[in-house]
Amino acid sequence: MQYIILSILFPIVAGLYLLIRKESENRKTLLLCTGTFLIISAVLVIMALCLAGGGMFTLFNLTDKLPIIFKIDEVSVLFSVMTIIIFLCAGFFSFEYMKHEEKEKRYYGFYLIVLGVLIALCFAGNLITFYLFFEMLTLSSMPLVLHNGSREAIMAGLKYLFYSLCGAYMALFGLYFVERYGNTLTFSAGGVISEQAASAHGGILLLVAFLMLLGFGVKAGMFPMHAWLPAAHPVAPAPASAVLSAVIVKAGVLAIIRVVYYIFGSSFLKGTWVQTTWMILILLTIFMGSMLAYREPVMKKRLAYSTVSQLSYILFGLAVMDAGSVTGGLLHVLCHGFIKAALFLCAGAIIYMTGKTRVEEFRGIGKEMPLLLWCYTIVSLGLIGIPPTGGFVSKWYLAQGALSSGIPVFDWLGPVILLVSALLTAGYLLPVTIKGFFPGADYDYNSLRKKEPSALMTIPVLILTILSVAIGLFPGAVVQYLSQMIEKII
Amino acid sequence: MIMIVILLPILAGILVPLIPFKKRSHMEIFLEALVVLNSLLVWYMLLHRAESIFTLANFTGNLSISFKVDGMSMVFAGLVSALWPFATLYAFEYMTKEEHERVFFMFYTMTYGVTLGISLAANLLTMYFFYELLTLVTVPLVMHTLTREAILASRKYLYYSLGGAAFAFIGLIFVIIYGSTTNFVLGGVLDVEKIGGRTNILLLIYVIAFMGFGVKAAICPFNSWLPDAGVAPTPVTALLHAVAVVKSGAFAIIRLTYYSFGTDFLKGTWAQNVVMAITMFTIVYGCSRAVKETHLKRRLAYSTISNLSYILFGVTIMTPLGLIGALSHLVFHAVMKISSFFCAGAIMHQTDRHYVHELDGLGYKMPCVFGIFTVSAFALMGVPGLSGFVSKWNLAFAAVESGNMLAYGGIGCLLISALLTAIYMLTIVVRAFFPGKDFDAGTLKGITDPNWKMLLPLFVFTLFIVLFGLHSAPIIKFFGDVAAGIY
Amino acid sequence: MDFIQNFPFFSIILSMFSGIISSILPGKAAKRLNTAVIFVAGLLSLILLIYLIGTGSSYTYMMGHFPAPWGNEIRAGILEAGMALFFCIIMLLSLFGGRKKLNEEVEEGKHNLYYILMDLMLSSLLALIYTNDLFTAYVFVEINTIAACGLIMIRQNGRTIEAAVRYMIMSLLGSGMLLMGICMLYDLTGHLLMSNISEQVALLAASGEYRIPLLVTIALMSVGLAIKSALFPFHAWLPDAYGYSTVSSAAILSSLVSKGYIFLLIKIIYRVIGFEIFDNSRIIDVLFVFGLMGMIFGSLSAIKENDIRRMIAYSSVAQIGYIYMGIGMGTAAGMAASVFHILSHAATKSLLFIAAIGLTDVSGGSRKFVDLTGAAYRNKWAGVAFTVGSLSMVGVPLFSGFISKLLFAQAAVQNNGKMLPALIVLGISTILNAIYFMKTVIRIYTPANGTGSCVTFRSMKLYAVTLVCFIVLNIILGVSSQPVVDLIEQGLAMFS
Amino acid sequence: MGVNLVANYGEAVAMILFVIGFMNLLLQKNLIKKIIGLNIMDSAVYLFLAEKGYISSRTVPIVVNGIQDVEAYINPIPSGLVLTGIVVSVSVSALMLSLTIRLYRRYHTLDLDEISMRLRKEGL
Repeated sequence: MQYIILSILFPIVAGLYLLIRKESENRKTLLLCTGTFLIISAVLVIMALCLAGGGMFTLFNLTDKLPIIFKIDEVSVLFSVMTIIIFLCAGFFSFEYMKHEEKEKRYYGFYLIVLGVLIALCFAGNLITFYLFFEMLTLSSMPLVLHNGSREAIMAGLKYLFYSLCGAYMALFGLYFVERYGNTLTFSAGGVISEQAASAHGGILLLVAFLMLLGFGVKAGMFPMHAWLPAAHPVAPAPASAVLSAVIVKAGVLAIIRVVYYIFGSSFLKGTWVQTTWMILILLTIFMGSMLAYREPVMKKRLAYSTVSQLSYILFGLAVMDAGSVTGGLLHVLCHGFIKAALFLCAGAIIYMTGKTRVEEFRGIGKEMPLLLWCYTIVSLGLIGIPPTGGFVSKWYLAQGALSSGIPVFDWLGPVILLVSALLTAGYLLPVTIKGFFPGADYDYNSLRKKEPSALMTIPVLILTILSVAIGLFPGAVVQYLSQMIEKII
Repeated sequence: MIMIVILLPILAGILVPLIPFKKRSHMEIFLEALVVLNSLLVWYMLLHRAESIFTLANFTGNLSISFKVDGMSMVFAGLVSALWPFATLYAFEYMTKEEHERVFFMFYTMTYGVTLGISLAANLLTMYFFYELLTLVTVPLVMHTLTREAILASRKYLYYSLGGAAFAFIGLIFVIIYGSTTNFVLGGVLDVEKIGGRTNILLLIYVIAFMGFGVKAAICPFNSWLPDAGVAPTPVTALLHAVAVVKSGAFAIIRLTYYSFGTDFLKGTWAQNVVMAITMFTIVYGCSRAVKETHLKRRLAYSTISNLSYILFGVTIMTPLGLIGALSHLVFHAVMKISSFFCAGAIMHQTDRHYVHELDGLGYKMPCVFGIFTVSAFALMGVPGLSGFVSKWNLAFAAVESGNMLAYGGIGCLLISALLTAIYMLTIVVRAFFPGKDFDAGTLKGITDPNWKMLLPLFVFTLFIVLFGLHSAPIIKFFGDVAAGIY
Repeated sequence: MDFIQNFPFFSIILSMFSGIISSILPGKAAKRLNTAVIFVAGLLSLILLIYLIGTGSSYTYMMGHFPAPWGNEIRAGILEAGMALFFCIIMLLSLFGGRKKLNEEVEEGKHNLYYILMDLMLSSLLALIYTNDLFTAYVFVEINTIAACGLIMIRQNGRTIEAAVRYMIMSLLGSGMLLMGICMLYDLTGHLLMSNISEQVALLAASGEYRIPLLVTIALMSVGLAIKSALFPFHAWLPDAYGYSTVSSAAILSSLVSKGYIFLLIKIIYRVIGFEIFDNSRIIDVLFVFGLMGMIFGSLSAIKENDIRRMIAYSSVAQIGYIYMGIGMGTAAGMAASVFHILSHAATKSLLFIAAIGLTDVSGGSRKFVDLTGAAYRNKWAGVAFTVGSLSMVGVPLFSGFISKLLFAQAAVQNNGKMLPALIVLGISTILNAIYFMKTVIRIYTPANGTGSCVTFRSMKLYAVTLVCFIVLNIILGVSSQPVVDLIEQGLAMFS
Repeated sequence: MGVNLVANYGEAVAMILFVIGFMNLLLQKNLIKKIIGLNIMDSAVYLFLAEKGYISSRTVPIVVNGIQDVEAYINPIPSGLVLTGIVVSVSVSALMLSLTIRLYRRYHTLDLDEISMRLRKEGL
């Protein structure tokens, strides 16, 4: 278990060290330490996963009733692996990308801290621990958002901050009641709400559950309080936004998984008004997200909107509370993580090389940087859900789960909306490819110069692309792994 | 013993202008030594406390000026005596910029004794007596700068406090008449057959008295004196208007509710709902005003207003758990708010900047101060791992436990205000650390952290904040014993 | 019969004769005589008080050995003796405090007149306190009025004369009603001695005849005395009278004269009409309501006032309101509270007047608040004294005002019907007091950039000593009030 | 009721006079008229007393030719009271008049309200 502590503390401490150390002139050393730190923490996490085992482990007690507990289960594994991979890729990408930004030291410092906090979130063993690191995540990731210090960036940062805090406090409200009526705060598959509590205080508990969903949903960009996401992601530096919209928002998803399946338990929520309302919100989000993305000219904003809708795919899977759909949802966590990271990195690379941000400027970009655009195309196909990419598999499970769930109306409405938004996804992602590869007749090829970005940038993108495809080709292992866990929770 | 600890500071204070000190440092040493000594005495007394009631003088009939050390007094006296030496140390440094500090320190030290008097009072009359006295000795501190608004502020402060006391006085009378004894007893002293059919009148009186004492605790609508009183020098604003004075208001209300009227009598009545509703409103109101406010100290003052109502909210839950919550927030908020106020004071002292929008980029010039400020901000927001979270947790827990629908609403108010707290505190932090692109650091030439006299208290308080936040079990247990009447 | 029992008579006659003698004495001598007389009177009443506490019962004393119902009687109990003593003390102190001012304000030739009036005042007060005969009471009321009028207008200016006239008119109305009441009472009962009357009245009330005339009588007498003691609606004359006469007059008027009438009223209530009968009549409620209104409106007009002396004057309207509220509660506790408040208010109010004069002197003689800025630094003693007075008025513990507030409130709680109004008004009026007194205190402690002569202790020994005495008196009343309250209760018990 | 009034017409008249005097003293602007009112009031009281004191078919209690029994005389006390009262009222009226003269010398008017008006103007 010391591994767990190490894997959490090391990145944080390293980050703090970066923050407080002198502003050194030569970038090399800075990058060197950062890189080593990243790798070391990755290694630590892997060790933790391998060696720590499933045991629970109490760090200390906040008050006599509130222990800080860590424990590793399948969900933690899933999320932590994804986190660490994406952080590595984005990290190395940013070594190149951050050249044209200031205050790198601060950036890397918070980058590492966020990593540590995320790992802690994955390993958190009870609600209070989770909440603790959830708040920390918000606070430590804000500097990434307002990194470039422009007025709008700061505003976006504050917006992000206050939305997330608002969500966190909603969740806290629920936390109090769970602490009162639940047997324990420790995550345990199938929920902690005892029978008589459920029967005695059903009403208030449902209300509370809904509030918690809403609250954590804020981080996952769910409908009523998604507005921060399109504001915050684009203004951040590209790698940061990659991390934000690939991993950090997943913290919200993780939270919801924990709440639904490990605190309240699907049996308690299934078929209640909570589930229904929640689904309505989700479907709204999906549709609206893709719609807005479709109408958005600026590339990164467009991707941000797409994140909004894609996350709700996942949430939909969770909300249906059917084995298949949940599998789909969790799969989509992975796919979307890799894909969205890759997309943002591509966008970042383009901006870095050409300084173009709006989609209509991307004409002929495929000629300038073909490799990059190929990656882009492949992952977009994945996001749309065209076989054999990962997106196809996950959506397949989602739709199939929804159909088999037997919830009135939603069992068909869900898939329909998924399809529609898939079309929209195609609509907002592919034009880049088309414009990029087929600039049209009037494009003068004389001015064309190869602008393929350096290896530091391309390799991470490649890795992510390959991963996303790999999931699509060989989903079996993952599905296998997930299913055994889903056994427990449903 | 009790008399010593109360009178020593008062006498010392009176002596200050009389003794012809050669140098300022002599006075500092004299005062600091005295205050520390007194604090030590207080702690000694609390740890080896005598059960007996010590009676000083008799007013008419069965009314007497008498003192006793019980659980509540242990909490409050302990808190005050722990904070005072640091605050004094801080004051020495801060007051270098102000004039006629002799007078200032005179009253400043006297206040210490009076506050102890409040906390050690054994019956309502004694407490009332010191309560009035507190108002009088603190007024000169408020009007210290003698500017026009200082005068106006102190007048307002005076009217509000004396007026409040006048209504609290009515409650006092009723407790005297209908109580079986005038001394504080946990669970109330009201004599049922004496009351007879007059329950409603007594409830009304309770509400009136609550409001009366509530004036010092700055409940809405009697809160407007507190922000105005911010014109006083920062040590005063920090120690008195974040701890001593306002907390004694809250303390008095606790005495009134738990030790005089008794929760059994009040619980579940309309009176409880009324007062609880008031506190809930104040919680939200204070925060929202704080968000609108741009003057740093006034903003903190508004935040004090809402936090005080946290305490009162805990009180109005009227269960032992509620009392625990109230006590923990009483102590923790004291530490958090005093440290944030001292940060504000340090900023003013070093830079003469009073408004939030003037603070851009200061975070890099005064890292210690702003680091500490950030910590206290997080604590006030209730980030887990810091003391604020613990007290809020206890409050909310009590509210849930009580099963009172209004109290559930109260939790909502707590969280809303937590969000607002985040807004008004973090905007400052963000400004200080992320001034934005178009900001030139040239305007901040020569601004540095203050010297150790100011920093030491700050660090100590921060230490406390984190300590309580991470390991609060023993102190909460102690509060539990107090609420259970073990002490 | 003991020799000591003659003391009341001695003190009255002594002061009266000294007045007569003073008319042929020069100012200085008159002053000395007067001081001596007051001192002696005080001494006598002190001895009497001790004696009475010893015997523990009151006695009546026949003038010229005519037995009742023909003769004229004096009656002395603990309360009377105590009052007499207290009045003497206050009068002495007020005179000392105001002496310097008097010499400035009143031309040399009139000094002996002033002291004559003072002697007469003393004698009439003592008579009011001691007498057992209603008609004698009336006569001395008139003497008292005349003396007071003289005291007001001894300082010659338009205001004082006008004030004197107004005062005269008001009190004549009052005394007219009182006289009428007395006559009707005489008509009903055929007696003038209080003790005999009360027996008769008790019989009447028991038999139930002459109910209305009795009621009218009570009304006439109590309203008449209320008018004379400036109860709220009848206070128009008061601010000028107190505000512009020379300071010791103001102090004595506010703290003694009106109190003398109130004491007479209390006496009539207990010894003539009988407490129960009075309690059952409507009049008591009227007094109560007027008292409450006085508490509020007096303070309000005090807040509006911009002249420190007038402000204090208005505040005494409020204080008299307190007293009548206590009387109006119709409980023994309320009555005791009122009597105590008579004492504490007398002590405090004269202190305030004298302190105020000290403050105005160092502010170039102006009484406007603007000019008073920082006066407390120029005249430290006066500043401290004024602060003490104000705190006592506001009712801060340690000072006498707090005790009377406490007693009033306790009394109020015992009376169901009048509890809430009394308590609420008590609270409000406290706030109002706080507003105008604290405003002044802050004002005088606000350093003024302007000049203004600082007075030294040497230049005002007598004055400072007087102030100290007053403060001590105040604090004694505030801290160890229990014995006083006990005495009052015993005295009231002796009445009936 | 009416019968009583007729029977005790003296008292009734006294009362009426008293009220008249009282009202004059209270409401008249002119000082002299006030004083007259005052005197009316007092005399009303004396009338009342005298009326009470007098018992028909009895003589004043002054010994002329040998003392007859008590039945022959009226009660002397009311008369005594009347005398005392008169003395008092005389002195009071004298005082009032002197005050009035002073005021008149200063302000050349007898209207009290006007005098107060002037005083305010002087701001004294």
